[in-house]
Amino acid sequence: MSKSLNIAEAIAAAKSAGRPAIVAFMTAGFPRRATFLETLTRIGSAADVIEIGVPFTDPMADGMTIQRASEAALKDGVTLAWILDELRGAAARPAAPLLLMSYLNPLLRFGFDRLPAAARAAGVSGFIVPDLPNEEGDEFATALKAEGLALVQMVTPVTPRERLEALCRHADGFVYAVTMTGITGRSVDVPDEVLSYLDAVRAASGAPVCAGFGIRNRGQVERLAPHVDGVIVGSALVEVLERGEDPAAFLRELHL
Amino acid sequence: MSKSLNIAEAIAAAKSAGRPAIVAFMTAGFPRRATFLETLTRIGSAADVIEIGVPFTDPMADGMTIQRASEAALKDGVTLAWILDELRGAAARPAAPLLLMSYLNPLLRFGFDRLPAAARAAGVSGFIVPDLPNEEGDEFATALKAEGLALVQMVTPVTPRERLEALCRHADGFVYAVTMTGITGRSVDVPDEVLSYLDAVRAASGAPVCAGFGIRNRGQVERLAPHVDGVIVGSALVEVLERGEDPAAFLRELHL
Amino acid sequence: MSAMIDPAAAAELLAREIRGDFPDARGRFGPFGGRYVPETLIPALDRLEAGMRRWLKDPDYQADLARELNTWVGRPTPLSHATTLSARWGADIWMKREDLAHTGAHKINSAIGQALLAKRLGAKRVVAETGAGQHGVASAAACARLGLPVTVYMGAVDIERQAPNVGRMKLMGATVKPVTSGDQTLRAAVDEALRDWVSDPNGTYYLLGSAIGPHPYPYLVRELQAIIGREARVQMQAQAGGLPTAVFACVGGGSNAIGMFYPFVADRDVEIHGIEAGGRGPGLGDNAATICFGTPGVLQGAYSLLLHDEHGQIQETHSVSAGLDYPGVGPEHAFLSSIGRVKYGSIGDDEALEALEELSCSEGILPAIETAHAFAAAKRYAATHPGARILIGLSGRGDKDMPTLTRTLLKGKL
Amino acid sequence: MSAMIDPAAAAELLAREIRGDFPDARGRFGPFGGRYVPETLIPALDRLEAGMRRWLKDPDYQADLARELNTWVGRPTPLSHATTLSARWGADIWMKREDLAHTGAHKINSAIGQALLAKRLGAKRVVAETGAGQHGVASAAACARLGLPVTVYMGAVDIERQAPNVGRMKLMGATVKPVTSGDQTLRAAVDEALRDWVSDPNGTYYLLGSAIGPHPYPYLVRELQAIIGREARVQMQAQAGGLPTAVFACVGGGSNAIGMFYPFVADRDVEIHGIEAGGRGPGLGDNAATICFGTPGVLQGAYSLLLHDEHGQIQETHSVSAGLDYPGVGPEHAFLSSIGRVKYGSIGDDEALEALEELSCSEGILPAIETAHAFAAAKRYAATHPGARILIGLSGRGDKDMPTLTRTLLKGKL
Ligand SMILES: Cc1ncc(COP(=O)(O)O)c(C=O)c1O
Ligand SMILES: Cc1ncc(COP(=O)(O)O)c(C=O)c1O
Repeated sequence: MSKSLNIAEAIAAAKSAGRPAIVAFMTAGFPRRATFLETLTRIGSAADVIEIGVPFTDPMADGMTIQRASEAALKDGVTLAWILDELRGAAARPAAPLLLMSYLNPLLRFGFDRLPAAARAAGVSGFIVPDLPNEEGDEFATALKAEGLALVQMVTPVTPRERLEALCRHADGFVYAVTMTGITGRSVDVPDEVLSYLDAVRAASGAPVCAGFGIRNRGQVERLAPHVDGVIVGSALVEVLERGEDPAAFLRELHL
Repeated sequence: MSKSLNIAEAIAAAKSAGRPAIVAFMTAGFPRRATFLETLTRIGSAADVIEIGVPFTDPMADGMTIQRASEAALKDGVTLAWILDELRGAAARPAAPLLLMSYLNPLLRFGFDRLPAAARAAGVSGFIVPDLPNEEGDEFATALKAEGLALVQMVTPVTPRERLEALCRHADGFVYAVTMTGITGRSVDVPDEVLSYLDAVRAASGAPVCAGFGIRNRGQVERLAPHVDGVIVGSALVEVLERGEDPAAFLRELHL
Repeated sequence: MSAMIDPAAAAELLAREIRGDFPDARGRFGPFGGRYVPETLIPALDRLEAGMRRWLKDPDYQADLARELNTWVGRPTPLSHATTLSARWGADIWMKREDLAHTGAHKINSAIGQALLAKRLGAKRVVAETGAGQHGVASAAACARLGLPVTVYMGAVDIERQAPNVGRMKLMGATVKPVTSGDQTLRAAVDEALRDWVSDPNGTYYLLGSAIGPHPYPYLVRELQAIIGREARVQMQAQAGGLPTAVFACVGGGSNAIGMFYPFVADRDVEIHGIEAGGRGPGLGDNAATICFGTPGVLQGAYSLLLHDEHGQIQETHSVSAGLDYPGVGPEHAFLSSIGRVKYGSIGDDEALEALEELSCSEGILPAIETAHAFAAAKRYAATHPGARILIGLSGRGDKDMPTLTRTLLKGKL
Repeated sequence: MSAMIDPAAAAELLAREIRGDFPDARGRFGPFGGRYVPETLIPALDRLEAGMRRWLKDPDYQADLARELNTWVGRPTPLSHATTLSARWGADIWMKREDLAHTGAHKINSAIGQALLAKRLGAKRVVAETGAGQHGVASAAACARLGLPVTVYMGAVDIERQAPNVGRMKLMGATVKPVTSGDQTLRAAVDEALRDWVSDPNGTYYLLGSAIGPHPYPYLVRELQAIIGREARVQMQAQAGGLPTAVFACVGGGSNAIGMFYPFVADRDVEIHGIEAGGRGPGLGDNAATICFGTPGVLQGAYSLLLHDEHGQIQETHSVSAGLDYPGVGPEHAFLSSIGRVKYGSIGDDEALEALEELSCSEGILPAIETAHAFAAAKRYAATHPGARILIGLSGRGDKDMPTLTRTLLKGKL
């Protein structure tokens, strides 16, 4: 089966349970490299989909929290190859589908020829690449498709209507609907126009729609729930890890 | 009698005694304002002519020694008016003729109209003004002449022959033959060409010729003696005063 | 050095470059370039590209630009004959004097051109990054001139080594934001500027300082900097009696170099040399000589050559010159290198500083340390090409470098 | 202010000034000027004067000078319209951009001209004084360019407040000698340079930096700086549509001002304003506004106006700008003031700094603090002369002033 279908299924399963799916972001190897798989398992116990961030030296779309986590992981020697090795060799992996979230250069350097197979072997269902817009993504998307992996598309509130529709039409896995312009990590109070933007995304998309950037609390999830299929929780979860708190407890709070 | 004649006479008197005249330079009010007249008297006991330096903020022809003395005197409140007052009121003045050595600006500011009479009243025989070349000196020279005072002319080793002859022709009091290019205070070892230059000055001049700049010791005076009518001792004497030594003893060393 | 492509393909690509085919519709120079940015920026880049195509050749914009360049920037900048250096090096040395441009470097050519564009595009504010501070000062000046508020991101390390420029920017009303993340130099400043831009892509104009970044920046910056080479080409013919044997310019991101080179690309007899920062040596992390030692990859919006490790992590670089201290390079340079039209070489810290001193003492011109790299390379070239007619891009003046020069060349002499 | 002479005599003197009668054969502008130096220097000044008359109009010298000015200094400097200031001040403001001249101020015009002369006069070495360091840097650059060794005297106080310029001079191979005597600023530096020159009047050329000193310096410097006003006059007619209502320039020794003013002296409808350093206020010692507050006297070779006490002792002056911090002024300015052709006024430290900031933020040009005095005065003038067409001499850039600006305007902002 195509791994990318896993994702839509996982989101659908949450929906059947009457709640938006929780897509949880963690930086690989943060807070410690040694506890990567353990952290993954704990998050997996309360998330419907997991985004594993591949650390990068120049995370231009990320705010301070994820920059810090990324830097720490790099210092700890976390690399894409190591992440894939760990996942492949893991005694058990969470049931939740895994996505790798990475800037393009580490993927390029790994090699588009080798990467999809290696990712699939590691149990990865797809990729999110913030600096790979649709125009530049063909080669990678094609390579992924050959292994049944998804390349998740992002859309934003400033994406013009026509473009948004075109992007949603080709969506794979889910549509990552960025809730605001800006970088990760800043809280948003979800104004009405964001809700109507999300409605438009959903109308255009065959795939499920998950809203991300700035999601931190149950109130936001409640407000977003009627308009999306899932929510993506990133910086807030990384901060939980940073403080040494229980990520699963935090995520369960967001289950409506 | 013209005071300017005093000067030539004093130099002639030394000559009759078979030695070059000693023209001694002191900064007025140095080392202390309170002992101005006393210092003057002590120097007068061993000098044939005395140059009294009027301190100035910008002594551009002077080296460090006289700059320092000038600065100290200024700080002590020494002014041209004060010098003239002191001299006029002095219970006794040295027999040696007195010259005021001053940059032009303090004289200008005092006023060419008042200065010659005030100087004469203070027993001054003439002026040396290092920044007043012949071309600019007419007005002052005329004013001085009216009171019978000399404006001593300087010549230098770089003064062209024709100019030197013209300057010497109009010399008043004596000709101040600078022995070197440069500022006061540096020692010179009197090379042969300086001697022939001095001979040329003497040949051109009706007035006596005194050599100055860099004269510090008896050896120099001996070497110069056949070529000049007098020697001017400046920085070396100021240094003697600075060290608190006896200026008269130092000057008497220079009597051949 | 990246592998070269085969001669026939290279000749064909050069012919297309000369025809003006690049960047192509996808923003590429051969394989290099493109637009690798978050989706949020795509509409902004589309608008920028459309605005640029609308305005760049517009007579009104052109008139405004020409007026600012001629009466405010001080163009044309002179071409000086380096009389003493010519005698010392045994060649005929000419210098294109961007150091005399307002604010002291070529950066102002692009800054005022982009600021005029930003105004026409209705921008409410401008952001810029800066390494040596020259682009920050140029942006601050251009924005002050046009009444646009500007925020300049500058790495904390660069703030330290180019302190005078920080004060200059502030006096011209710019907000200077120190960047303490990443390598705290130019690369981190670009990242921060991009983050700022992503936060307000509609109201903000990103005034990029070199021929780097996503399409259309490499093209836009080249078009605005090409005045250097166009003027120099005419001046060489008028003053030196003909085109140069060889042209030299230093390459950081590559804006002064592409501005100088582009008008000479079609002159196939003119050798072109781009000079990178050799730093302490060839080891990864010891230099910023991207074309000499880098491999292809994507950084800050473009596919080009990069200094990165085997995991695709960007390498921290080293150069005594803040303006060259960058692990990427403009995609058009990567392209020109790949087709062999431009030769790229590198000069180390010490040799650059020596050249700086030689130029200062010989011609009474204190160049930027960046610029000095090009002079050092030209000196080497002259040694093996006696009598050559050499044109060097004097990209900026060295006043901004006094803190660094005080610690190096002037150590113990002040 | 020195007493004015009667209108008929003034008109006659002005007519003679316009005819070019001044300086006269005795080196005087009316009563001002002359040659008050030790006898040792008289032959050197005679040689300088003869050499100057031999060479200044010589086609060969003129060609050399024109080449250096055009291709090395960057002349003509532009005339910029100050669009924002014009709107803010309600007048039509134009700026003559000497800040764009090589080394950053008008000083280079005279330095390269004199260095070319020194070469022809067979000088073995050059001495120069400097206040703000601009003339020192210009002299270092010109001498490096022509291969002449140069020693620059600079007051210890100025070395402190214009530190970046000291490094620049040294990098260009100049010997910088700190002057710790006297007031340790420009005046003391002139004294020391004169002492040096007296020591070797044959082999040494004294490259004086302002329109001061003994004849023929005020004339020589005016002739070399008058290119500022000649260019500006033509540029005003071409760009502004006519001659200015009023011209402003700052006056230290007065070289940039006389260079700007002289070509406008015959244009009797053009008001001319020289702006001195008002410092902390009108008290003796609190400013350097020589024409505003001085009286006649002799300093450093010329009869002119001076700031001195009732005993003729030169006053220590104060100004936030090192380049204006001088108790004398060029004799031609004293003359132009006495006949009423030029009005002299003063601007205090704080107002000058405010103007510096206003110009920086409004036009993206950071001027020298010296220059800012002229802008502040022009602003005042505009307030009472709405719509006036004002030409301001932008004598230099403010990079050199960063240490002072860091302590003042930028205090707490860096
Ligand atoms: C004087 C000068 N030259 C060169 C550079 C390098 O930039 P680029 O390669 O874009 O010309 C800089 C950058 O700050 C600079 O200031
Ligand atoms: C920029 C600038 N303007 C003006 C002056 C004042 O000199 P002058 O009055 O001779 O023009 C100086 C002196 O250093 C200066 O640097």
